Amino acid sequence: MFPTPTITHWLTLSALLFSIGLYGIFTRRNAVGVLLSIEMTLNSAILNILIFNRFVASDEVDGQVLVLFIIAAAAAEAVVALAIFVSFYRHRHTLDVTQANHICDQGNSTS
Amino acid sequence: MTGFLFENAWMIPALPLISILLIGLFATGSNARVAGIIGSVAIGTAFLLTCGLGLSYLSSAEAGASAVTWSIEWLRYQDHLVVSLGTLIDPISLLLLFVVTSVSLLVHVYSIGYMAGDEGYSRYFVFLSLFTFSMLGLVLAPNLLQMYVFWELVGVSSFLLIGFYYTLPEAIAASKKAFIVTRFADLFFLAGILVLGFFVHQWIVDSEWGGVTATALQSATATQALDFATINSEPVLANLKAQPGVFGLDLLTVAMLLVFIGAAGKSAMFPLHVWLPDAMAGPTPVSALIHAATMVVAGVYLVARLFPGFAASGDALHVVAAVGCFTCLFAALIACTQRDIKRVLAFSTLSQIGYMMLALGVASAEHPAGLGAAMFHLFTHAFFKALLFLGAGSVIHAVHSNDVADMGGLRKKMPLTHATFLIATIAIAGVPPLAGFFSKDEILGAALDGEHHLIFGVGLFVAALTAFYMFRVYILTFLGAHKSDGAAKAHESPPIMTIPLVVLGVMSVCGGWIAVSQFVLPGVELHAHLLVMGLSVAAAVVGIGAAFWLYGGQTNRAQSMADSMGGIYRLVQNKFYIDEVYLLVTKMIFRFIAAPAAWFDRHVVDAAMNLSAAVVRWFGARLNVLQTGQVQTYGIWMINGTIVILLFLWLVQR
Amino acid sequence: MSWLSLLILIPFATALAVVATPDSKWYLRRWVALFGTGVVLALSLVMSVSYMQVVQQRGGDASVLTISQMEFEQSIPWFKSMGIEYHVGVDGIAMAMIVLTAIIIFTGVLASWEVKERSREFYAFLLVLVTGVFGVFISVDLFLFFLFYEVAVLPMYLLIGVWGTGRKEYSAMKLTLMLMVGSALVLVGMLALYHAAGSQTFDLNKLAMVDYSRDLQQWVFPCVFVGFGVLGALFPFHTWSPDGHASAPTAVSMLHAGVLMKLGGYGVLRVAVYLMPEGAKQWALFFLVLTTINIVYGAYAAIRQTDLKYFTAYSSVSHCGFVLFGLCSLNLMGFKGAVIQMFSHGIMTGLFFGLIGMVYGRSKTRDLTQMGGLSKRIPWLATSFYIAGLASLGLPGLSGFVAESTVFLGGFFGNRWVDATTMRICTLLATSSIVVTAVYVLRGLSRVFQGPMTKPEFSQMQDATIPEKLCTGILVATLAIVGMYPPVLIDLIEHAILPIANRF
Amino acid sequence: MYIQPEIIVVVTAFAVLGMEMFLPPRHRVLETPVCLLGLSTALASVVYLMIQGDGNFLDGQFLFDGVAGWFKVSFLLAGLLTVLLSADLLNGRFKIVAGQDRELIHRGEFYTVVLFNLVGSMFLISATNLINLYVCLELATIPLFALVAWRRNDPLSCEAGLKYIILGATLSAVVLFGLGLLYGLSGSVDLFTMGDNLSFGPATKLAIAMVVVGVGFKLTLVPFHMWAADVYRGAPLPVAAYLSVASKAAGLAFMFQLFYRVLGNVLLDVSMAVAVLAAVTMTLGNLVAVVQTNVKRFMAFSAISQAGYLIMGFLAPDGAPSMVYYMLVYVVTNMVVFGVLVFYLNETGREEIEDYRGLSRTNPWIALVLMLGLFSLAGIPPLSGFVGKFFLFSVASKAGFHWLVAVAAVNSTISLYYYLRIVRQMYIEPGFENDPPLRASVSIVTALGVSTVLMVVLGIVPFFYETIYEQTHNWIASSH
Repeated sequence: MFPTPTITHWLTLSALLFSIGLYGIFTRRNAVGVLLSIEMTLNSAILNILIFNRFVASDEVDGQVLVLFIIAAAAAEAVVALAIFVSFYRHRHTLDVTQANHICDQGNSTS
Repeated sequence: MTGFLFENAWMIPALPLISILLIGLFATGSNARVAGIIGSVAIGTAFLLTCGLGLSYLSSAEAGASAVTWSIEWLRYQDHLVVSLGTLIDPISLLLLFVVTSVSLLVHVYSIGYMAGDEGYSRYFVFLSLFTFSMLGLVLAPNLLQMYVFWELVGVSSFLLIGFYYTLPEAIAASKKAFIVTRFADLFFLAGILVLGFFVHQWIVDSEWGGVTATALQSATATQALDFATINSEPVLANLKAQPGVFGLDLLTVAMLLVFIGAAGKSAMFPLHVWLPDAMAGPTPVSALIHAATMVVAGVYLVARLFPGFAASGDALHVVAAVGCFTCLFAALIACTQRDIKRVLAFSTLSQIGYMMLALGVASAEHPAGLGAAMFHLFTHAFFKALLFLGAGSVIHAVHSNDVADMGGLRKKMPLTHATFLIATIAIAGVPPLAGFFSKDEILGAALDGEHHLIFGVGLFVAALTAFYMFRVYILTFLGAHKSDGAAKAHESPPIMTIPLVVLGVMSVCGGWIAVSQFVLPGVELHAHLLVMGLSVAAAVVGIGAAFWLYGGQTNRAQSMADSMGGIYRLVQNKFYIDEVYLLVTKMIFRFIAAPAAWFDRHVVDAAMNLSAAVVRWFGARLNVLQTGQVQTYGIWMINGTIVILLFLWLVQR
Repeated sequence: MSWLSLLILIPFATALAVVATPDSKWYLRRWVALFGTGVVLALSLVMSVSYMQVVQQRGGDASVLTISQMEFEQSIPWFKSMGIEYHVGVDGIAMAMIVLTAIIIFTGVLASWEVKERSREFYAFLLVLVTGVFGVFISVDLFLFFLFYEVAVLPMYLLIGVWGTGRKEYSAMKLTLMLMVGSALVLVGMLALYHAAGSQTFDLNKLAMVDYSRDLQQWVFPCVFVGFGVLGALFPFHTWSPDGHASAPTAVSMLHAGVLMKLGGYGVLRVAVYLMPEGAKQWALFFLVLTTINIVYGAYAAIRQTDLKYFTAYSSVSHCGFVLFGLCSLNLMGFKGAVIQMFSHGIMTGLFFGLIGMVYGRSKTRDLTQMGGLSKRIPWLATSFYIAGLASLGLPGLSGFVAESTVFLGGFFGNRWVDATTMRICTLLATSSIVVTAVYVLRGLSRVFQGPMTKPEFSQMQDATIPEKLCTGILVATLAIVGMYPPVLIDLIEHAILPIANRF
Repeated sequence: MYIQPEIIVVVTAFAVLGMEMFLPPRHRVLETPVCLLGLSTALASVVYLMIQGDGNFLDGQFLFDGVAGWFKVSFLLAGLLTVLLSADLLNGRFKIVAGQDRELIHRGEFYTVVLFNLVGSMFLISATNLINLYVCLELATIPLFALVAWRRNDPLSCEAGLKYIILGATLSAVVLFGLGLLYGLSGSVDLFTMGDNLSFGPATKLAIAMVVVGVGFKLTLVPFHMWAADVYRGAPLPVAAYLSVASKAAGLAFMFQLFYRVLGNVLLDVSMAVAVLAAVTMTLGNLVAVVQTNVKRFMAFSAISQAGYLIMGFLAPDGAPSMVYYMLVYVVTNMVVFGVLVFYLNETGREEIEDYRGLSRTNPWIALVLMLGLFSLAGIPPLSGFVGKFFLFSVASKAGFHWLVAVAAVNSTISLYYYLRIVRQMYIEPGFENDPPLRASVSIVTALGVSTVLMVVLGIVPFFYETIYEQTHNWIASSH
């Protein structure tokens, strides 16, 4: 029924995913939402690499290995992020990233 | 021209220089009295040396010979432009040497008495020695730049001496005025030096003269552009004459006119004369030495030095004649109306220097008689004018006032002063056989010979005026009744002051009998003009008569005559308001150039610098606002940055 | 080791010695500083004499050289890959400047004899500054030159900022920043030259052997000229000078106006004019006009000043204009005049600022309108002041005349690349400043020293102390010696100027 | 074994962690010397390896060469100095200063995280394939998030951590996307092979743009710099110090890998973009720094402008030695300045610029050191900052970017303006009344002493630059 997806289709998908992720990062006010969007962009990148592994360098598994590492790193990143979110929440009782502007209130003067 | 004295002529100016050091070292504090003695001895020695030099010149050298007897390299600009300090010995420098050393000696001696007890006693003698040194250096200069160097130095010593009484505002103002006005003139002198330096140098390099001398730096003895010998040489003058200058004048004329403006400044020719009357604020002996006998005639000397140049130019000489003629008339008119005895003498000086300039102006390469006449008048004038000033100083010393209205009847109180003053007055009035008669007569003769009838007429008229105003002063000062307490209590000055008067009196009588013109211009024959003699004696008599008629008796003829002249009298009395014009110009310069410049600097240039700092801060503050603290905004900036970089990479090729 | 290195080592070691003095003995520091600078002064004089001998022994005809001949050279590779060397050497110009610096710092220490407040830092910074100045003058390597140049500029900030008066922070900052912008321009130019010459060497004389393309010189020359010109008070970049001088303490003003401003002229001569004759030819007219403005405008602006230091600062602007003017003449006399003027102005303005400091210390005011009749109480200072003033208005017999007349002749003689008429008009305009100078100098001096005494407390003044007499005496004597017998200086510098002049 | 410095650091990290776990609290103070010892040993072994010469490990997966060595020296120096600077805070000596809780907690863990981060950076420059490179980049980044938010009782610290991690993670995704593209375009993960296969096509440009974001983030290039001010302001000061040097050095290491190995062929094609980026970065950093009042923010912008100077080295092929050298210089110089800031904040709790008034009286030596540090940052001779900048400018000039040299030099002047503001406070302004003389602790004195001496020596002794020059040239020759 469907034509076999070519590299272009896959890349388009990945680009869409990336854009959606970025959009989410810049519009979500909740930090966790932002984190989710970041994961989405990461996933688009992962997808990208897999696509290239499949279509460009299919005789090697380098891309897949790289992806595994990325997943691990992303997990670590998420852990640290969540920890920071928790401690941020303890101070502010909110996870609204737009509220994270106290530093500038204090230090941003134009003498 | 060899001999110990010639080769060591530098000692003459060096002596006063040594005296400065000695006074500075020894005449301090309570020893100040020594200063006068040191100064007098030094200048006395210099006078003796000068006499010796003159005698050996007369005996050994050919008449009219000229040579640089000693020189050292002083300022090396470049090849053919190496300035030496040296001593140029020729008739006119010897003449001036004699005048300067003799008058200076007498003034030194006179000053010992005149300045006694003044708190600046040793300072005075330092300045006086400085002046003498500078003047002697000027006289001996073998090149234009040395002339300029000492020219400036006499200017500054004049400045120092005019402002000697430094707590008096008018003395300060006068000293500044003198310096600045002469400096303004010197600017043109300097410009003239630049012009001559460049074009003469050019000529030397282009001509075969350049090839003869060494190319390297050791060319002090080679042909130098600023030497009088070079400038006055015929090929150089012809070359300069052939080149175009500015305003349609040839280069030679331009250069000579520039130099003449310098000369006019120092000699206080119209319209640069304004400083001289005010300069009388200095001590009177200073006026006698600097502002009557020596420094003010430096201009005449300079023109005489460059006479071949002026003569070759022609036009420049006409300007000299015109300026001299006008000044001599103009100053004589003003002199008739002044009440300050020193000012009358000052204007008289102006007038007499005008006479000398006039004499130079009427001379020419073919008929140089005027040159001799000018030098002759310079010579005689130095003595009788110095005498007049010293006499006036003696009077002022006694009366403690400068105003002739405060004097009168001093003939009895101060017999010696009176006698010498009278001699000088007669001499300047041109009554034979005193000095002034001969020199003035020669000038008038030269004017007539040169077919300058208008100048001759003016000269004659001024001769009459001179006799008139001098006798006016004489009468008001010495004859009649005492007009003030000061005059009543006056008494004769001490011998230390009167002896110089007597010496000068002798010179004023006998000076005219010396054939100065023949000495200066050997070989130029002079014929006596009986007509001129007669006319000039007549003019003197008319002048003297008028003076006695107006001021002799107890009449108010003078007053009524002045009243009848009305505005013209006031115009003349106020010196034609030239000073006010100068004041206006000065104020304009202050207000419309200096003040705007200072304002511009602070409020435009500096403000521009401050503005650049402000712009930096402004941008910093604006950009700082971008730091909103919104993490998502930061992210958007970053993504936009990525896109910009991408576009940049796509669109901009290196 | 070359003797020259001592010129930077001794001041630096003295600075360290000053730092090491115990807290309680502040008076020790001035003796240490005086000793150190005295040694430097003696050394510089000895070296200039031996320089003359070396040059004479070497002989040869300097009139055919186009590359400067350095003496007392020493060269140690430094950053080899860049071709940077510790390369020192002097020619006559540098030697003259070294003597100038040594005289000024020695008298500067004498003039700051009474500095008690934080004297350790004061003398240390002063000596570091001088280290930099000496460094510039002995550098043959352009990198080294630039390095010392900046070392010389920066301590000024603190010296003015801490020990200054008035709006000192503002002045110090303005001064530092403007000079640094200047050095930024120099940096751009010097790197461009370095790479154009093949990125092999910073040796000035090797760089001078390269023919740079016309296009390169066309833009590098103005960069370097303006860059150094800022320090040489080139209009319109001179405005740091009045404020800076007005705020600086005495010794710093002396050093700054006396020596540091000379670095500007020296840099223009050594780097811009020497390395880029083509650029100089193209830009001579432009800068000639600018420097003429400098001279005339500075003089007129000085007339209106009422603060003695502003007055002298504007006069410095005018006089430093002569230096740059001479350099723009592009002929032997112009260069010679510029160098003489550097020396002469250095001594003269050092004397001026030293005296202003001394008078200010007594009168507690620098306002001309407040002062009057001081010469009665302080004849020594008054006399020295008058001599400085007369030197400044170019009186023959003092060094100013030697310099100015040479510059004027240089300007009037002109060169082949600038229209002669323009050149001469500029020269005459510049010459006219001697009258204006006379006006403001006499006006200022008579205000301060003549006339009736304006304040009763002035009658309590004491005349110069012995250090002050020594300080002014040395400076006055230098002015007079050079003025009365110019060959002293001219013989020293002439051989060094010929190679530069021969490039044109 | 060429991996031995990294092994030493890792072992030290675990040792410290173990001590934290098993030692009683009063003995945990020993962690600091252990940590210092480990880092010093690692440094020594790097130096030893550098003397030994180049080599590789794991079949060329790990390369040790001159450039890598110098980078590792920079990282380890930064780590050492950070450990020294944070010692006082970790000791609890300044628990409460000026009413604020200043203490850093969990000494062992703090060290461990720092050390892991260091290891990441050290591997980064030795990596030869994309997988290694990416993992090391993450390792050189993620611990920093934790460090910034370390002072969990401090709301600002947490906020800074939040911002840092959101932006950092986003950017790492973007970089990854770009790296993926490069992988796809070249079909290899080996950096050298990638470099050989790449051409300067449109997709490559997109990839470069995306990768540059990552570099820009770490190096704080404009416009990827915006986190810096807030994060520096919120983070504990020793961490900010570490961030300003180690993170930047890691960014540079990444950029070296990328630009010289992967993009070596197209380096000249992007030079205009680099020049503009450099110009914008230094100008903006300086302009904004001018108006700052808080020293931390001030140093953030100062660091931004320094990054602008730094990347000028990419303009010409032989600019690498200048950059490596400047990196080293920058590490020690910035540590000098941060060292004094840490000291002053610890002692007085003051962190506004105008609070520095009178420092020259309360502690003249510290004031002198800070002044020298600031002058070195401003590029005033004869300090190493001047020499370093000079070499960078020379690179730009050689590449023909004279306008950039002018911009950079003028920027140096502007930077001098704001550095002098601090000097002015220290030396010119009257101090606080009754401020007692301040005494510095041994660790601070050691840190300042070492870094100051290095700061001076690096500029005067030509050995360092000459060695870097030689080794970097070999490296560039081998990386193509």
